[in-house]
Amino acid sequence: MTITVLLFAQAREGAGCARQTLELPEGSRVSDALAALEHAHPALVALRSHLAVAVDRQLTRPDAPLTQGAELALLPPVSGG
Amino acid sequence: MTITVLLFAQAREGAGCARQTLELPEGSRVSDALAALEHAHPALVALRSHLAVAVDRQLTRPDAPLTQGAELALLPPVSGG
Amino acid sequence: MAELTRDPIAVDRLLAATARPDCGAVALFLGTTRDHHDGRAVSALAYEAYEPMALEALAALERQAVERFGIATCRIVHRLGAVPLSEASVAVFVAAAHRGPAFDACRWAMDELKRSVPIWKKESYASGGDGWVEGTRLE
Amino acid sequence: MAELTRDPIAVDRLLAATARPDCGAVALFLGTTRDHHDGRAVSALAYEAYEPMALEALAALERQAVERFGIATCRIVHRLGAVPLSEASVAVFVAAAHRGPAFDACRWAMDELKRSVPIWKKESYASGGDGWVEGTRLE
Repeated sequence: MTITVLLFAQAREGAGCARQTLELPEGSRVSDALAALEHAHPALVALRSHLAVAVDRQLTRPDAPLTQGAELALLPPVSGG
Repeated sequence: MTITVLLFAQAREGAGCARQTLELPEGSRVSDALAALEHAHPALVALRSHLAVAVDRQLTRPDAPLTQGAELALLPPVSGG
Repeated sequence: MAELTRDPIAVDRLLAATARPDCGAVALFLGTTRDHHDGRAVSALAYEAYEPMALEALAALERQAVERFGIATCRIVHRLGAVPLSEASVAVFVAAAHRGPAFDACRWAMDELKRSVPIWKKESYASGGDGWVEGTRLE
Repeated sequence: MAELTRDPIAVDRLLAATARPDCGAVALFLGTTRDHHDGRAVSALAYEAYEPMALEALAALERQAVERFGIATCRIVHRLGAVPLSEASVAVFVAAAHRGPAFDACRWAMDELKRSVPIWKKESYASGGDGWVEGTRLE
């Protein structure tokens, strides 16, 4: 399946990109996507414990399943206001 | 001595005037001025227990002495805001 | 600088004057004239003040707010005369480094204003007649 | 209606839109960009957001503020992109019948915004360099 990954703030800068597509085997979970992203962008490893993850704009746990066309967002600690 | 009296809100409406001068004997106190005003404007009697009084813009007690040229203000309960 | 005005309160100008580059928080409270009070429809409101004493009292509140809450600035403006419905009769502007003290100071100043400043509000009722709003005795 | 904007926040227009004839209180909070943070001189600030999710989160805060505090309206606007010093990066407008709930709701919405909305702030320092402001993990 193909998913879209959105990266923000430190995650965007660490990976050097704001948006990318990712090909994953059927049955992949959020944690599989994160592992693939860390493999492609080692700078993300240091951020991992700080990131929240959203799938289709909903905060999600690492063991949540992914589906074709999902939008996965890597969300560093927020600092709006 | 001559003092100036300022009347506000219900006191102004009850007395039918916003400002008047009052002649008082030397040695008069705030309470004497209030008695003279109530005599001239009986509608003020009903307000008496609700009024605060200021002399020269400072809140004052009834037994405070008055001096020539003082500005005495009758202040009903306040409702700004 | 405390202010009494017979014109609409110039919120935008006062907000701009309140903001400071060393402050991260601005709290503003506007008291606006309501179309009802104690179950009666209100058609108009008017305020009167013992102006010099009210100005001194507002300026004292501004100073006390700064001292009590460690804020940068507090500015209070009260309108006098007729105030059309929905328009602001009073505005309290506070600038501070952080939002907690800004909110606390703004609220405190409004609470104090209602009981310590010689200003009076008169309501005119849609059904006819008018009346002074029940207030608080100055102490 | 929650809003994200790259233009200066139109406080006057939004205040006018917030005021209602059945409400006696408007509370407004503005978060303004500061020229220092943790002892360092800041020369510029910029915000980015996961825009659709941030808009949904702000709209949820507006709804929750109305339900929790019984206020009439809550409206939140956050600025994105570069924000010059002293300008507002965020504004929370609340209208209510009375001032207590207006202050409470405004403060609550700002507290929640800082920890539940995917927006990020980057500071540029007068001494050179820049950095993301330490934030709160979304939960």
